[in-house]
Amino acid sequence: MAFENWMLLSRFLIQASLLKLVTSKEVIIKKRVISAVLAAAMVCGLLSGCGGNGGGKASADSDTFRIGGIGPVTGAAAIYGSAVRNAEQIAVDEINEAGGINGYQVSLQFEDDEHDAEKSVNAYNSLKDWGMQILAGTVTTTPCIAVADKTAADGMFEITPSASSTDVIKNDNVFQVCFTDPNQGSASAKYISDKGLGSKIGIIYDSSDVYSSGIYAKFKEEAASLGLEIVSESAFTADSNTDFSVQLQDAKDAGADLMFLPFYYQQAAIVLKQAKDMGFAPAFFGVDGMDGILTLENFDTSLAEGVMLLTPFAADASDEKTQAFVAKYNEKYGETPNQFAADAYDAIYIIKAAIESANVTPDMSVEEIGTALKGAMPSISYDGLTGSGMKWEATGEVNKDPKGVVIQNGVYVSID
Amino acid sequence: MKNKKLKNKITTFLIVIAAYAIVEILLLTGNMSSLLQGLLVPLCTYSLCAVGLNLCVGYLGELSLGHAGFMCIGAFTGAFFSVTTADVIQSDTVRFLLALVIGTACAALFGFLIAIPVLRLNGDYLAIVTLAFGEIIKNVINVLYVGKDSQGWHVSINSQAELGLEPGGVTYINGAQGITGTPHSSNFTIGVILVLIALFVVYNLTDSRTGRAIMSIRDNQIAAESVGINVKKYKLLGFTVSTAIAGTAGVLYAHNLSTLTALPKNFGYNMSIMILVFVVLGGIGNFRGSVIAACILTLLPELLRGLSDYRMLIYAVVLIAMMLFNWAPDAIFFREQIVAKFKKGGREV
Amino acid sequence: MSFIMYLINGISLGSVYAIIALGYTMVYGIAKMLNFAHGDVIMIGSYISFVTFSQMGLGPVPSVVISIIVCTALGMIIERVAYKPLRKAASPLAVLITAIGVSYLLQNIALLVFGANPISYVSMLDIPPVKLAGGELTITGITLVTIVLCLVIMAVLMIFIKKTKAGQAMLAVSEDKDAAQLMGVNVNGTIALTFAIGSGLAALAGILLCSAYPTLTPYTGAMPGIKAFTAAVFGGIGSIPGALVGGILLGVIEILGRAYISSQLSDAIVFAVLIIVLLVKPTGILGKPIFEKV
Amino acid sequence: MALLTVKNIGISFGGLRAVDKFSVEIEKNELYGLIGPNGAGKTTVFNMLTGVYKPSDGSIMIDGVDITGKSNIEVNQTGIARTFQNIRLFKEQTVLDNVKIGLHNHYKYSTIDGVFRTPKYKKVEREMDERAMELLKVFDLQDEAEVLSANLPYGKQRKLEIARALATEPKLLLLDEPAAGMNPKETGELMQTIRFLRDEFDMTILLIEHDMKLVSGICERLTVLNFGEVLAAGSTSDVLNNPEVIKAYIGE
Repeated sequence: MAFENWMLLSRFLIQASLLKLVTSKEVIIKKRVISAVLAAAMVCGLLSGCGGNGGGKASADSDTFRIGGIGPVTGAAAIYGSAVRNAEQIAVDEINEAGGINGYQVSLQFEDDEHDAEKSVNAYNSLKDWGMQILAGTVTTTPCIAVADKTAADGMFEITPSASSTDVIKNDNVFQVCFTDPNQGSASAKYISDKGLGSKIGIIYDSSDVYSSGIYAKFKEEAASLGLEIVSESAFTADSNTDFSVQLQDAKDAGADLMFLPFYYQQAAIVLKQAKDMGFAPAFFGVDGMDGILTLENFDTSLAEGVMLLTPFAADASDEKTQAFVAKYNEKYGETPNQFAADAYDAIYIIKAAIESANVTPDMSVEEIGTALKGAMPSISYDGLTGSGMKWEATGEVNKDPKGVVIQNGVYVSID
Repeated sequence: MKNKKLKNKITTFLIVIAAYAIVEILLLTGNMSSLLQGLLVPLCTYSLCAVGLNLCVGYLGELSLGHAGFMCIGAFTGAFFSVTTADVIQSDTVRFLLALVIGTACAALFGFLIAIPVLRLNGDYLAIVTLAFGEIIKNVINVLYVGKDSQGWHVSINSQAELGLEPGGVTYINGAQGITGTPHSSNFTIGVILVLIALFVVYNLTDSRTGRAIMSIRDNQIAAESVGINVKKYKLLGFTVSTAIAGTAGVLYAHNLSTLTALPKNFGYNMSIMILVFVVLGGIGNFRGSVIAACILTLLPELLRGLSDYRMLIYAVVLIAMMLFNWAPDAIFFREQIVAKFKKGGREV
Repeated sequence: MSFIMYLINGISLGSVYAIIALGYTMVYGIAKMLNFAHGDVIMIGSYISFVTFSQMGLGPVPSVVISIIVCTALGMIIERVAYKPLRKAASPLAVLITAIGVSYLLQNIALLVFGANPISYVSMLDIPPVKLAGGELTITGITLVTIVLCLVIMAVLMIFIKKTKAGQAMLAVSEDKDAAQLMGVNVNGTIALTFAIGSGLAALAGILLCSAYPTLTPYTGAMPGIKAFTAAVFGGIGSIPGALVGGILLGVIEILGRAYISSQLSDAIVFAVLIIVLLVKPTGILGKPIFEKV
Repeated sequence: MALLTVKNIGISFGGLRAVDKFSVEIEKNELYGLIGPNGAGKTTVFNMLTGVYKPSDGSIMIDGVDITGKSNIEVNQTGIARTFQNIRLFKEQTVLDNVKIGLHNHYKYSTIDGVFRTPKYKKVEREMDERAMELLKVFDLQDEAEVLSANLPYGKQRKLEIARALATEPKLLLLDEPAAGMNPKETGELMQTIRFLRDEFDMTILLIEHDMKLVSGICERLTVLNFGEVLAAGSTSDVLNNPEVIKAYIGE
């Protein structure tokens, strides 16, 4: 595979530079025809070369399930995609070691989408050429919506570990491992209200991010109906996500006693530090994106003391499953897995459960597999890292209970 | 000269048409990979953008780092039109054509309005202001909410809740989520036709009275004024046409994906710069080069997928190497020597 | 009271921009190029200091010195390999595009070496925050250090340019490269020196940036880089005091805009102010007017 | 009435009075010279006449139209064309296209005509080509019509600049050091061409020149500028024999 691509690339570059050579000013007048011919030859060679590659699809082994993954492994969102890629690989390796799914081996191919819808579709097409039968992706919401459109057209079964918008599951072939954003927003509001965690709530959210603004919108709506008072709400964007002094000052001035932070832990770490620096100490309440803060390299965990979050996964949970996974991940990649990794790990096992339940085999067509798995999903129940007894609606939405945890002495402790 | 320009133009058209024919044959015979099939429309999109920007950089002589912003306007207005009229206009083709017209016109309008004050600036200052405009457009679209219910249209630049839609109301532009559910109307044939139209326009425009006036401003503004060229008018015209083409590309882009958001990746300054890379690599003022460079640089990272983690690293190295090879005076000298050798060798044989 | 707090925060953010902008403005002034890779040199500087200070356990001084040395060397290598061959290219855009290539390259090298996971950067200096007005106002230690350091660097740079031979050579090259060459100034050497100084400053800027806003990823440098570049243009690119004025103003406008106008639209506000300033004063606040002889 | 009437124009740059109380009247079909030592303000006068600079006081009338403070574009459209001391050609375009840009305001078709190649486009382009070639023939540049103007030798670049200025159909032609950098043979040819323009094109010409042979050879009247002020004016022979002028030129 890699070798073929190298060959293709070198051919491509040679042709490109030849073309450039021929179009250089000096010879342009005389050699125009040659340039045209070369260009045509280049296009032709390139396209047919790739076409040959695509032909490989037919030769998919009939004793292997081909699962594809898509997510950003380069670019600003690389952290999420690489976590998913690593965890999916662990799950697939485990399954294969244990004898595969119904005796069939599983192979995994993961493609980069740079957190861009267009690149994500490219990644999807590239995986199709590879012979993907099931998609465990994509990692981020916007690309996932674009890809979900394609999987629906191809009838492919898709399960996304972490794309949480409700638009993702508009088509009936897509299922989520994570909570939907509105779900998290309302669960958070209910949790805060039920436990009486705060009376004056301040919110900071990322207005340029679908995940964050989705949770925020629902939280606000739910808070109003529950009678929670929101005293301060302010936003930031992906282009200015390093300084939160204004937002915190605003909340401080408004006398907020609980800050709701529906965004990811990299920013949350800065928020906590800046809050401490300015002597602002309300209760902090996060969502599943906050998970990972304790394992952020070099992070002073004392800053997170007392922070509460709703998360389906905690890397330092004491159950055997989590501990085994964390140990394995740590050993293989030298990092502690975050919630994305856990979702992805679960996604592979959910696929396994669905395949076993529907009794599909690798020699079936993509569409047959898709239909069978789609039908099987509502009937399965799965105990994983991110929830026990997980069940799915036919719409693709997951039912699982969020766990409320509070950080004490650098570890998660269940609130309940 | 006349003849040379004409030949140049026809060659470019022939190359595009030949490429189209080859692709169609490969498609018909089922010899094309899914990856490439998926890339066909993006190739047209970026070719269009590059052609549009080349008009601005190569002929008007003004550096714009905000063309992704105009692409963004075209994309959002076009997609907005399509999703709002999905029920009204039944024919997919008619709707898409109208969306193209609207997206192009809106991008041109914004280009025109922005150009009026901004084209007074020179060089790098103009570049930074266009960059700023692109970022403003992206930022504003990210907080823009537009919805409709029985009461009519609602607009907010704060939150979806602020729209105050009745139950049953539809949110068309949903802030950071942008527009979802844009019909998939773009296809390769339309893309190629648009590229051909854009090429037709820019080639003919640059080889006409108007084009000469535009180029005279680039070559020497004071001299252009001294022979009575209305500098302001032609700067505006050149810039507006350039942004209109970017808008067209935006509409094509929006109708190729079911989701449209204004992220730094697709409509931020990075994309503007990427388009500029196509233009510079393909040759400033060389439309054919723009199309070829746009295709090469869009395909390159996709073909490098086999390299996995090293993909973008190699891409960066190739980009630097290509720039040095194409532009460094030493490299050009070296290349010319080789070409001369070839020619000499050819004659002896 | 909150207004004063916002102002202080704005100045703090602005002084980080200013220090990054110094690198942009020097390189622009002398080599007439937008060094898009500057932000990424900053990121590399932060990683180096993270490795030396937090991982290898060196003291603050050696780790700062090492990261300055590494960045200086990096800046000079980039200049030599990627920019110098293009200095006489037919279009000034060629080197701009190459700079973008270098930017991608540095980001992806960092991605491969350090991984995509963010790192929480621990400040080297543990200065307690200063409390004013009975604890109502808090100024963090790093804010004070940044502002002071920014002023010191600027003063040193201005003295360097005014009083030393190399500084005068820089001025000459920035005015007219060819004339400077005729006068016996080593143009190549001067440009290399400028890149060295700019990149050395980038290391410092990176350390300060990450100390104030402590998350470090391979993409940390990109956005502050662009904003600092905006700041440099704002103040009048090529002018060293302009970088300071532009940086501080940009920081203050960003913070005040976020506080009093809209937190969602703070980027748009910053860029809108930039556009207005440039329309009123086309070469920035402290920029020299361009005058073309007819 | 004089074709060009300039009354007491002046301008300052940063407190320095570059030109003060400059007046001149040029009759139709006259060949007029503006001379003076380096830095006397001759080009500044040209720049004020053509609207590049706005004079701070005084007035400029061409053919009865007041053009004081008008932009250089309007000035050209009213009837003054010029060449530049440091040649300003459209370097990336051919010799022919340089002249055709000069014809811009006299041979018109719309942008739409241009893009869609309408019959009007073809007709007007043909006429422009013919007219441009006629002008090039005057300067013996017809064989270089398709050459990139940057590739012309220096002397021919100067000629092309004049051709381009003529293409705008001016009433008054301003030539800023047309013979600079030319050898005596070329200067001789240039003198003939300038006379030819005056006679055949019925042109009025104001020129700045240092080459005294050219000045005394073709100019009918002269104005001498020194330190921004008019030192002397009158018929060529009178002015050149004026002791003050000789003093200004030779120095003490």
